[in-house]
Amino acid sequence: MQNEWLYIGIFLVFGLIVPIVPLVFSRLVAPRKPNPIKQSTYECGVETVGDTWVQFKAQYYVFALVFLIFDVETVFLFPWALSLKQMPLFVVLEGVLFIGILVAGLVYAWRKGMLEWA
Amino acid sequence: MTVDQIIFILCAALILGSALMVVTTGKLIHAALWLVAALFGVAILYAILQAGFLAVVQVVVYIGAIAILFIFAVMLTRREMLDKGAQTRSNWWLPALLGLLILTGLVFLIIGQPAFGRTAAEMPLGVDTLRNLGMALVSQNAFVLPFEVASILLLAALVGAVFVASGNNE
Amino acid sequence: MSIPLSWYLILAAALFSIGLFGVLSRKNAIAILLGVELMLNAVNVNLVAFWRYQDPAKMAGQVFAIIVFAVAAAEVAVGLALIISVYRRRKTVVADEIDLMKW
Amino acid sequence: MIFLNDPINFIAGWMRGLLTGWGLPEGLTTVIIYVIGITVLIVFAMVLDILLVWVERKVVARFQDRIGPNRIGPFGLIQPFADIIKLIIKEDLTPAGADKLLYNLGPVLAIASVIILWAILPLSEKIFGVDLNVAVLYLVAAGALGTLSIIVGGWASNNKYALLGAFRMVANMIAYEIPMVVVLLIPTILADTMSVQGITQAQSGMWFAILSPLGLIIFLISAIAELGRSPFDLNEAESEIVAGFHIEYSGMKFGLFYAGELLHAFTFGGFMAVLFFGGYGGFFGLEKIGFFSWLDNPFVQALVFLAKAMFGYWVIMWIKYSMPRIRIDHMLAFNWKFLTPLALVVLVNTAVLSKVLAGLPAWGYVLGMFLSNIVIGFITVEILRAYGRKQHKVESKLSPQNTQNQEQAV
Repeated sequence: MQNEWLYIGIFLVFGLIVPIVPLVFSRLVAPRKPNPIKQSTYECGVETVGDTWVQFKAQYYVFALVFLIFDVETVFLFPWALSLKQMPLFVVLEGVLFIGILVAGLVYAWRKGMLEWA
Repeated sequence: MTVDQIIFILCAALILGSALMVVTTGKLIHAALWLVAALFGVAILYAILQAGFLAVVQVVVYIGAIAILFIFAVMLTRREMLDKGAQTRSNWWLPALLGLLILTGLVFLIIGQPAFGRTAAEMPLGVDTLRNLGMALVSQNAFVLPFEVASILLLAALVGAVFVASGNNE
Repeated sequence: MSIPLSWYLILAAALFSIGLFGVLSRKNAIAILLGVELMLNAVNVNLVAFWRYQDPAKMAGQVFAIIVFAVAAAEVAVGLALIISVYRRRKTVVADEIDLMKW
Repeated sequence: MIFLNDPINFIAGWMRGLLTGWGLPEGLTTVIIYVIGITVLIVFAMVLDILLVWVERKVVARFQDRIGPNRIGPFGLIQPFADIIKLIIKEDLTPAGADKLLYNLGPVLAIASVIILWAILPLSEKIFGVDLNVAVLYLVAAGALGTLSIIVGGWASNNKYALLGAFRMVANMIAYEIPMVVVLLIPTILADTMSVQGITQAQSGMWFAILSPLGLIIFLISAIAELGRSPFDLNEAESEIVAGFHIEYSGMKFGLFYAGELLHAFTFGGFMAVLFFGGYGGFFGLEKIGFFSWLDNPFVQALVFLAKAMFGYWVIMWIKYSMPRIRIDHMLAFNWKFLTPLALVVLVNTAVLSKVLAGLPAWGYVLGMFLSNIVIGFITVEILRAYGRKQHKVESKLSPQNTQNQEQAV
């Protein structure tokens, strides 16, 4: 168990090193002649107007919110799924109830029109 | 000093350093990203504690969902506080003092308990933590009630948040 | 596993204190919630550490840690929804300026 | 012969003997062996990645009735290496106002989130990185890092298009993560384990693709969305936001995003093979017959796995080059109003049936699972058809002006 996570840890470190190598190499051999025009923000040749921080639709937030709740729900379902084989049928129904309660939330958001992109 | 302890100290340094950046850094988006680093450190801690499921769940829920939600919220409310001016209150030393006070108190409490100085026993062989967790969550003489109540809590949060966020309820 | 339990507890205490400092010292409401997240994580570290050091066969520690995940998710969802809702009407996320209920 | 039957353990055992012979401590030996194994695995993945560039370009050329790269080397095989040299010696621009550290972190995280998936990919029964008991969730966790890389890259570029592209991409990825995670529960329930080795071995008699065809379809759709490939590539809708979150990236940093996308697609093809097509095995018991016993050889298994993964990758490419881009409101509605409820229904169905049918003989179990999926699929299609008819009526009543207004709400 301990060794598995040690392996994952080393893998993660290497996974971060591998992409850095070509970046460093590129840094060494590639030319670097920056000038203000090259470095200006690319918007199809049109001068940038105002701040990058255009107002975003609040709708993005609502979808992220529904996602968060369902993400946590599925996390609860994984232990449940692993216990199915050993436990009686009743346990399946517990999980179904769990899912059903959350689907009620999805239905509410749907009826409230929060799943529309408008 | 063993390898375990060195890994733990590095991990603790990552967590505490990132946590300090979370509460002091000026740009909110950086604070949110430092929070990701701190939470990742906590995930490593879970892995060291041999709670693999929680380590992965920590990444999935905190980094994959909660941190994203924070970043979205920062971006949605950015206009007003353009990260200019002081981000902390003028009397920030008062909370700092309180935090230090609580920390010293807790550390004294913990060091004073000899029971806390022991190291963990080896993980008993043949114990499938993951399956035990599943069984505990659904068996009736264990935690099935919290399991179902959690779903009701999540439902309430979803309904409440959607209601508040929808904004057309004046 | 040559790490004493107290190391975890001290780490959690430090994380909790830093989170508390963040909650009390920040002006921005979102930053306050970031501090709350740190505090919740400190609690979780304690729960998992006690699970591992007491009896790994009893799952109470892990179960409660998962419940804390659910609570954290609910808190963030509702908290941020409130902040965004207030921001839309009052154009501010500074906690001190959201004072309509004070009077 | 030992090498042919169990190459990794053979080499590891030999090296362990060698290193401890030199007087190194046990723990350090383990770490050194891990490091060497990881290096080999990652180098293999990266070389494969370079070849995928060639495969992708050849296949898209065929779809578009072209020949594709054919100048450098036989069949243009050297082309991707030339591309890499070009990318490396290109000037690497950092836009003014970019957040330098985060700007560089974006592409690194993007490819790291893919590479770490190879730690759990079971190439064969004996050739694999590590057999985690939470492997299925690990797949989701790596996806979380990928989401983060996109939002970091898009934000740090300090560009409106990049930020908009990042927002869209993240909305897309997190939306389709839900059906994906729900569908990942289905192999977990069927195999009664989250480890990929366990899931593969549970399929030695019957693929999960047959037990749960709907699960496979949902997994494929949400995998494509997770990859941000067409038809879900609205993050880089050229006509609106040019290139999306990586618009400002040039040179090798762009190359990393590109390479990450290709490797990601192939890796998901591999996971599709593991979760639904029996991975390196799944010969329906054929390997137990004496004549076919060579199918158990680790190298043969690895070849079978890579072939299945390549098939999955090809299907993803096939869809990419045949489908037009989906609009963001359609994309979100399709996920939340159709795919997520369907995934939950399939999950409940699988959970209940796996319990109810457990007593039946194997053929009854398989038939029951398969038929239930067909019934659910049929009902879904009927509901969709009824909805489509209704929508058709509503839209034919609307004047052309109204339809135009709808078009504008992007």
